[in-house]
Amino acid sequence: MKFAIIQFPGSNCDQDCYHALANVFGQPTHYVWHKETSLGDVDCVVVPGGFSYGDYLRTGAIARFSPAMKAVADHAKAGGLVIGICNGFQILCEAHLLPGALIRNRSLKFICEHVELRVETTDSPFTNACKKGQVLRIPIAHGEGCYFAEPEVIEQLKREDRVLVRYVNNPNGSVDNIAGICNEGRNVFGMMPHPERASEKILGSEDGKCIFKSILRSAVTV
Amino acid sequence: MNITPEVIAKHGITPDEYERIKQILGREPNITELGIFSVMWSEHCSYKNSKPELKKFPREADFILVKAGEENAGIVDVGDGWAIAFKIESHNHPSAVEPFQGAATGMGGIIRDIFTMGSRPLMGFDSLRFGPIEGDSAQAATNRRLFAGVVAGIAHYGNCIGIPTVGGEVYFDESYNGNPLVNALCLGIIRHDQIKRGCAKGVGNPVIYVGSATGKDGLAGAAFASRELTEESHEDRPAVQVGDPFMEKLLLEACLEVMRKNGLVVGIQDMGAAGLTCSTCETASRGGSGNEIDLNLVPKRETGMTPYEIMLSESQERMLLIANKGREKEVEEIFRKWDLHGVTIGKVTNDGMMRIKVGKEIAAEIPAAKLADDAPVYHRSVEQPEWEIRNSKFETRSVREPRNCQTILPKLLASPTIASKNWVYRQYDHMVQDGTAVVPGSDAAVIRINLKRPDFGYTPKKGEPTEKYIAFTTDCNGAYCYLDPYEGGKTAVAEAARNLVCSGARPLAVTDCLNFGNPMDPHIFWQFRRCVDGLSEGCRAFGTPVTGGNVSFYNESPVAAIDPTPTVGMLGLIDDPKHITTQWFKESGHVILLLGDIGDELGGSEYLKRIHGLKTGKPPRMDLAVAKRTHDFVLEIIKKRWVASAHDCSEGGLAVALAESCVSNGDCMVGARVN
Amino acid sequence: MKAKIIVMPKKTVLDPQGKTVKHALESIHFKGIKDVRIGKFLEIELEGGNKAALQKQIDEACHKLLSNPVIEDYTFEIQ
Amino acid sequence: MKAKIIVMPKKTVLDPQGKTVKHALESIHFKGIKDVRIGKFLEIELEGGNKAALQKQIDEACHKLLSNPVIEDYTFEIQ
Repeated sequence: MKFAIIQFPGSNCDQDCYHALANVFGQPTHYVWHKETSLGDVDCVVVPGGFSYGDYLRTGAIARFSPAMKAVADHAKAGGLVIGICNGFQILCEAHLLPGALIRNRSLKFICEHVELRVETTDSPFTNACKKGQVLRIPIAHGEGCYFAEPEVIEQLKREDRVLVRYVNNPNGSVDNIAGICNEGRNVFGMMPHPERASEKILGSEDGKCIFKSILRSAVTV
Repeated sequence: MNITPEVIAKHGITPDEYERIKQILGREPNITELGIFSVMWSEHCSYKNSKPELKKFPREADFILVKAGEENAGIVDVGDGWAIAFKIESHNHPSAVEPFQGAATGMGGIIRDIFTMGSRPLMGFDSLRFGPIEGDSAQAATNRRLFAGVVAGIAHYGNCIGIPTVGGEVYFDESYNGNPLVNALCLGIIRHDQIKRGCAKGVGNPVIYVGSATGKDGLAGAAFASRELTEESHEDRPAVQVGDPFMEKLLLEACLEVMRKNGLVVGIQDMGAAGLTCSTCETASRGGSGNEIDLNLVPKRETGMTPYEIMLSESQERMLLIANKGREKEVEEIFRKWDLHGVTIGKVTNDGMMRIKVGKEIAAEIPAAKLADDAPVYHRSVEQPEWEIRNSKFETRSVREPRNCQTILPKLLASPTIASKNWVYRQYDHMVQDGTAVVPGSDAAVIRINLKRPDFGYTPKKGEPTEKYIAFTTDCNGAYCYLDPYEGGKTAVAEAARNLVCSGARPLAVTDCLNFGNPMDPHIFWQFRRCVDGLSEGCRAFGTPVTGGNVSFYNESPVAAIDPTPTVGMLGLIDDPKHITTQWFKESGHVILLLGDIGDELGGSEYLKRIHGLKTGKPPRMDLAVAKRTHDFVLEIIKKRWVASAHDCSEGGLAVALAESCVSNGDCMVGARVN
Repeated sequence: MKAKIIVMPKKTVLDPQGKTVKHALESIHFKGIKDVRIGKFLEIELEGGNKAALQKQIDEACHKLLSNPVIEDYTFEIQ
Repeated sequence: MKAKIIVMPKKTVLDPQGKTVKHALESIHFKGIKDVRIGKFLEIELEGGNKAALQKQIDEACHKLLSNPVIEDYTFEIQ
């Protein structure tokens, strides 16, 4: 399965995603510089974590205007897989590929620690290798990770089973403990926690692997 | 502006130093030249008061590739063609004035010192000291504001640029009221053949200015750092620099990309304290050549800046790069990709002069070597302070032993110096770059370096290792150094070595940040000399040479000097990931061993201070030979896989060490029964 | 010509920063505070040109980039 | 009564956020921008009382808490 990782000025988890995909999972992976207009031959696009444009104005506010993001939107519209991690999730929301927004943590402080997530549904290309209700120990590292959306949007997400993962203990004030959601087409997924930081025993947890395994498994069925 | 004795004094230049300047120039200096001499000959840049003492440090070893004092950071070989660059530096005075930006720019400056050598930064560390933060006095409230601001500043800079801050230490003591210590460290990896030096060579080669435009930030920040922080220093406030970690991330990536293309870059130096002055002069003196730059070509953020202001500005995120003639276009192309502009502002000459022009007119012309290397050197007088003699006579046995120890341990564990620092490192992204094998909270941080990373600019060949493991720690007990600088110096090195060994690493090399009061005071210089003696002996005993670091004098609050605080940062190597050991007990039923005996050594202890309000007595004697044997023994039994956890006794002694071993990992809390 | 833009969080969106500042003000003996809300203030210096065109341009900038309609409202004036 | 407070970075202090947003506006085809500066806008709802007393109180709050005099300037009005 071919992966493309978008690089914005200020992204810093692009290397980690490359390591997880290329070294740990041995998948063909290439970078796409934010100024490029084509993603090349790709099945799944990764919009990585980091501080695109230094998080100035709003996290992800400026990155969404990069030429590469236009190509990501087209890829998504054509049914291709897109996963946004942390800053990537914020960029997908700013680009309206996902509903809602990520605002400042309730504690007003940056939080970096392992947290427990519960898989709410396995009906998605990003969680089909997990078990429903399975608890994953995956690290978060963000200052603006509190998910917000208007009540009717939250209802819609629940009704359409589009909340893929929730926090067991809410670290940042996210509405309805939401940690990750997908779009209507279920091919675009955004999550605040970092699965690429939990794909090797040496880093303290391997639970992040089941997200990547799900993506690989979805390639077989699609 | 004519140069009057008051103007000279205000620049911190003594009358005989002024005579020396006139001798070097063969004439009176103009105001720009005086400003240049004042920053280059400040303690911060020239080490004029500390140089004679620093010579005592062991600095030689076959695995040292770049020695202390040669370049921006020291570099040590770690095998298979790989090397580690690391250094610690202080940003104390700017942090006292504006904690957030002071700490943030401290982080930014030390990161530049690493990637200017061509090294890819892997991790950061912070060693902090504040006044007490408990209670509702005005001073406690100020200390809390400084503490919160400094931590937030380090988090902001490190998190944004994507360099994990994986460890450090925080102490609280009255002596740091009004003068917090912010020592920031950065460590990076590099191939032997990627090492770049800050030198200007090749007549006619273009001198290129890269990064942020120049503004009036931190004017004469360097000289400012060498003057005591007294009441009237508040009107220096506009001297604070503001950092832009996003710009530095672009600068980091662009500079590494330019340096990795062979034939493009001859030399490169970051613009740290004294900005354009230091970089222009030091690259010329190291290259045995001259530099000529035109200030009209320097990108400026404000109009109407005088040559004096441009040469002394401390605007952040700027580099000076010397490229090969004819290759400027390629250099500028790479910088444009990263939305930066590389502007040629001058060229290398062979007349040994640092010539600063404004269009046709010469604003300053100084022999570079003399400016960089011939700063005056002073041999300050020393006198043992009476408080050391008085305190050493104190009999700790005279202190009434508490009837019920049950209440003592919780009080010690609640002391901010001992208590968990989770509140601090939780704000740092300490996991980015997928390398943190042991997260903050144990004796030392352990980093797994994945050598296959494309951004290292080298692909390991068949049979070459694809991973390396390093450990790092920073340590210093200021109270010990206050009571007995010599023992305190030895202990700082021993404790760092101990922390590494407890993590399964063999100590390799040291960088140090020497925070002291006013060197003109013989009591303070006695403390400095004795601490350096102790540090040198410790480094010799553990075979860990000093590869570089920083001296910060004039750390004094309006009341008194700070406790002498020679912070030691020590690098260790772990030969096999199976040797990685953490400090918390793993399972019930394990046997607890205590290595080393317990002497009557309550002097300077956290117990005496916290429970009895006494900072006195003789601190523990450090027998370096016994310590070395103990460390070797611990490493050996770790290698035999007999050890489940290892922890050192430091502040709070055995009781606190046992408690920490039981509870410092939230996921595996156990108890312990000790006879 | 100068555009002054105010971007505030929507009423429905939680403003932890505003709440924290309210408590901080009360802790320094500042009485009679009913509510505190914190947003962004942007000042854009423009080359000049006819006001109506600038009005439209700034409005589009606010909508597209300077504010996030999901969580923020904006107002601006051009002098 | 409502206090409207504007806290801006000092002219001489680098405003990295303003610089980046200016660059972003230009990249989405906004012409004629000479400078962008970004600061905080605070709205404090007050119980009321005589304006002069409130004026003094708000000024003190701005100096002590709401702005960092080292790198920021503030202006306010009470309506």
